[in-house]
Amino acid sequence: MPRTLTINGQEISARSDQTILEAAQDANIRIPTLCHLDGLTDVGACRMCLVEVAGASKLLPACTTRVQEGMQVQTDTERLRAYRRQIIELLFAERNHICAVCVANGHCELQNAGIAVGMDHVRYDYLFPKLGVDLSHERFGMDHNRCILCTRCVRACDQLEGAHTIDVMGRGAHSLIVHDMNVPWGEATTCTSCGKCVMACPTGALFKQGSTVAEMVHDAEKLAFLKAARERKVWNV
Amino acid sequence: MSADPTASDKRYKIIEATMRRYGYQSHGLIEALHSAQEAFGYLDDVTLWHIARTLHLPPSKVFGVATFYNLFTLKPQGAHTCVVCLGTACYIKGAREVLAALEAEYDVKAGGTTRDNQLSVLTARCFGSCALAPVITFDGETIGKVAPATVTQQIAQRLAAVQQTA
Amino acid sequence: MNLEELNATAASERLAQAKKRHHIRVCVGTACQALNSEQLAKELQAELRRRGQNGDVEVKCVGCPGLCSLGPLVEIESQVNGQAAIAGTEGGQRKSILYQFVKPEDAGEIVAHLGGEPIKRLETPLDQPFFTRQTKIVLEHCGKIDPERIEDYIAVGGYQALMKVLTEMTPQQVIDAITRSGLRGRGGAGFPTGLKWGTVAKADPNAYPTSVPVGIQSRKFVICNGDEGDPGAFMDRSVMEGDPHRILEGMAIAAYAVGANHGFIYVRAEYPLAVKRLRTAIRQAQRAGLLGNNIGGTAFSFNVDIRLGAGAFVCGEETALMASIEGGRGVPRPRPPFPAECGLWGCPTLINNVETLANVPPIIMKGADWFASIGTEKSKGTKVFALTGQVAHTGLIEVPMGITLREIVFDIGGGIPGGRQFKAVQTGGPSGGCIPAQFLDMPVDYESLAKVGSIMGSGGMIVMDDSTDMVEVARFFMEFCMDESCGKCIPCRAGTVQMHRILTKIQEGKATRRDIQILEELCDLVKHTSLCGLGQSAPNPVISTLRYFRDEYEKKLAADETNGKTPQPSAQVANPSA
Amino acid sequence: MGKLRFASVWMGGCSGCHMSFLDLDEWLFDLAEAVDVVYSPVADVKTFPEKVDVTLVEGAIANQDHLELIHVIRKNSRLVVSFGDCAVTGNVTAMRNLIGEAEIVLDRAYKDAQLLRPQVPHDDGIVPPLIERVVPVHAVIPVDLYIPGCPPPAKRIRAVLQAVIEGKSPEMIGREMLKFG
Repeated sequence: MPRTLTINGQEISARSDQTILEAAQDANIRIPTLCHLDGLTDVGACRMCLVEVAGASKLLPACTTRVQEGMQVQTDTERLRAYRRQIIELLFAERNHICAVCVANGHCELQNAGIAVGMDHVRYDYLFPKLGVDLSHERFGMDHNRCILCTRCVRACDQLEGAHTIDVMGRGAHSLIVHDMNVPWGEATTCTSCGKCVMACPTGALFKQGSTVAEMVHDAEKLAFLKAARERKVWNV
Repeated sequence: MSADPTASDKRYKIIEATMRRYGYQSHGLIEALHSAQEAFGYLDDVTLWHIARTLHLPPSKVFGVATFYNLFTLKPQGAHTCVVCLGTACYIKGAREVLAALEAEYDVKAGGTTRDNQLSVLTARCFGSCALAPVITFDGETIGKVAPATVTQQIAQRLAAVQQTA
Repeated sequence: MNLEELNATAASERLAQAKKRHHIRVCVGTACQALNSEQLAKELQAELRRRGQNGDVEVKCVGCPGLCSLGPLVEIESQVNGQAAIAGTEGGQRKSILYQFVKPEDAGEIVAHLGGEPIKRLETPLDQPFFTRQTKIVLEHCGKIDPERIEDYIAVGGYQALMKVLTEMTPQQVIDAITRSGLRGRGGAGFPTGLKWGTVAKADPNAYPTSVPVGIQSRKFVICNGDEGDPGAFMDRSVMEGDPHRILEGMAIAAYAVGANHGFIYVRAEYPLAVKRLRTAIRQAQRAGLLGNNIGGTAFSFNVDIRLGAGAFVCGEETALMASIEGGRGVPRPRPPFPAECGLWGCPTLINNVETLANVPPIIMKGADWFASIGTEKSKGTKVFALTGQVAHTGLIEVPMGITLREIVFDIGGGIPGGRQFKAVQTGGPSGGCIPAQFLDMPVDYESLAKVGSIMGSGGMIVMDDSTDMVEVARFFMEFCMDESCGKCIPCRAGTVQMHRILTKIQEGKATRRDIQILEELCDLVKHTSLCGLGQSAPNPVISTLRYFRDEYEKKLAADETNGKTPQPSAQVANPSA
Repeated sequence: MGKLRFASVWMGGCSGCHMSFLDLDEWLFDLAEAVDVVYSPVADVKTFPEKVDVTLVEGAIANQDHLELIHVIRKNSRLVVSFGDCAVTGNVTAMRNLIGEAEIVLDRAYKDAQLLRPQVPHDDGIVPPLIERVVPVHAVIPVDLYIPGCPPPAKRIRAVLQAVIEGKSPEMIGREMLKFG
């Protein structure tokens, strides 16, 4: 059953099993995201895709909220823009995101999000946590300074590769991406070295060994391609 | 394989029994961790790997769960533990000063263990014994209405008593 | 056990109790137990044996009678004029006395005075406002019955409501009764309980993909949320410790109403006594055929498991709690879909708080209209509060909705000790707010509390006197939320850290007006964009203290404000190296 | 209308932002028509003057000298512009914060990393005392405009200065104006 709804006043139709985000994408309406990645399940964690829905008392994440008949959605109000900028600023202050010396400079979703929300500076105190860089894997590296804990790597490893080498340890501000039982990545026995986590990473946190500043280009679209190929035998080349 | 401690150490049988009760399914993970912590006092790599293997779970998931919850600890604790409640009622009745007194007396930070491994000083969110605020526990025994000036003496007495019987 | 057997058990238990001339009830709740009350009970029993009075007198270990600050408490109920005294039931004339601060060495004196004049040194009046101003529904048996004996519960009418429901009512009639009673969730948000039950009852168990573990025969679930994490709250603990069968009965009725055959009680591991008593209660109920297959000889089956928390406040949130029961990290997920449609293992799931479920049996027995006659128009029944802080009588109280804060603090609580002045009362724990003196005459109900910027919450009520630093209170709760944030969503994970940082700066005298502005913006962000209730309510203590005690914040700001904006070096640069 | 009094300062940074400024090439002639350069690393002026209209601050606040100067700058300038990533975020200059506080950083630089005669130069007038943590300019004083970039491209600098000269607010939107790094 198709559903009719409006996004930013524009009338669109969508399938009943689609999320607001999917419906918007089909209608070429851009809603900002960070933890969403085509091909992975959604977790609604980054809150960048929050939208206003008429009649709803709370803001709703577009990535996990299904469309409904007659829904009136606003994706780009002044209030939402202000919240999105605050969220991006919080991320930049939380860990050590130093674009100038980052492997992903110029190819980074966080950096792009900063531009999109109009961030010219960060109002919050930089926290400068002491975090490590794991270069023990022969092909890949992990720099926790650049990690935004979006868990795209966790989901790619679990849902597409099936190894579940990666998970999150601790909680709150002390959360950290770990391999197996927090061993150096090169010693993680469950890792197949497939590199899907690196493809999934939105920032410079996961990279190919040997990449230097601005050289790391992620290949996030590959994951949606793989999912379609594996699950539906459809090769979207 | 003879060096595998999980084969020889009887305490693994307790964890095994818990896992069996849940049909070795993943929803028994937290209960298994509780059993393991009770049996060993903390969760080490060998135990966590053993649980992961037995429940057929990814090691990273087991580790993620074990580090999410405050009650699980990956470090061995001291022979005795003193837990200071930092719940609201205790807090506004001076729990922070009580903690500071203990930290100073035993030269540890909250969450740490004395150098002789005799005493761990920990904090908790609320024992629900707010009427006795401020409250601490020593090896599970609740001690209510403590004061910074006298708390160290109360702990010292109990430490001496348990060490004597040991 | 069917209805007849249940009645027979109740009758014989009552008869046995009626034969006793005196009932001595010793509180063995967590607080009194910490003060050696179990030893006291043993001494009393020994003393009675020594005197050969043990056939005549019953010593009962009971749950919390409420007045924890005077504990250990001992209540003695005696026959008058030879008439039968039956614990907790009507009929028979009896006289009660209450002893406070009782020590094990007082046992001999207490036994010697049985039937005679009370011991003046220990006696505390039972007609003091602390007791007379309360209305006990949830706590009616707490402090009266032995929580470790199912017969005691049955003797006071226990499991009658379950039998009534199973034999006389359809599930829809049960839901209608709960709806008509006006009962609302006691865990904090106050969602109408009947509506929740109705949604789960109607939900299709096949609407979402499910993954129920092998060995669990149910496609809908009932969860009792006993993860009472608010610091300063111990209502649920007292009910679980003092009247565990009441919770099981409430769960079974809920399960019958929504069509569930399996339930879980999620209890904090910090409550070992509650866990022990619930385990005992489940075992007893199973043995009595009041849990398990074909309950009371009907077609209804219902099993209950206990799951222990492991120290994570966020697990009080429904979806995080379910993730924890499933064996995972206690991380919440976005709603919708709501647990009522897609909950535990993808199945429709009813989650109610301990106190909510404990209200169910009396509503069934005494009727929805009776319950709806108590309280205010929109908040029905009673509420249990843990009254703590700078107040003379601390402990557990149950009051009708609509009572004023003044009555709670000054009549029941006995006012502020030490000649100090009342400043504020904090309700709702880390999710709530501080209510200043100007609202002392406001009725306590869901809407009124929300209107002044706090919430009912689970029932923690912390009284603060004029020595309390309100910025420190806000900082304390923010530190709590920061430490307890699961870390999944950015506003809560990173926002609470920044808010805590600013509050700390204010306390250190290093903050400026600009910092307060940023703090207020963060409050707005975290409140409206966080994924779950923990984050959404984390700013409340800051917002409410800024609203009512803003002067305390401003007094602490750094004095020098050149350029009218933000001239002060931040905390980071305030300490140049030599 | 008189010329704007223009200043630029070099704090905890690599001078790359000033290099990029020099990349304005011929437009510098246009700039010279519109402003008087009253203080700059490329001009020999000893003390920061009064009544400055616009000051570009390159670099983060890293030592006692910066800390003292930045307050003078604020007091004497109508517009203070954080010029480049170090001024705006702390950037590479602030990476020393990851090692620890001032003394630990000095030990790392002057002792651990030295083979010959390792010693920390604490004598007066040799090295300005470091402050414990490097911070962006706006952590110390209010800042009016931010020009991100490491270094900010010349076009971006020009767009901002052009607007300032014309008495307008520069439009800080889009990749051309806002990309860090």
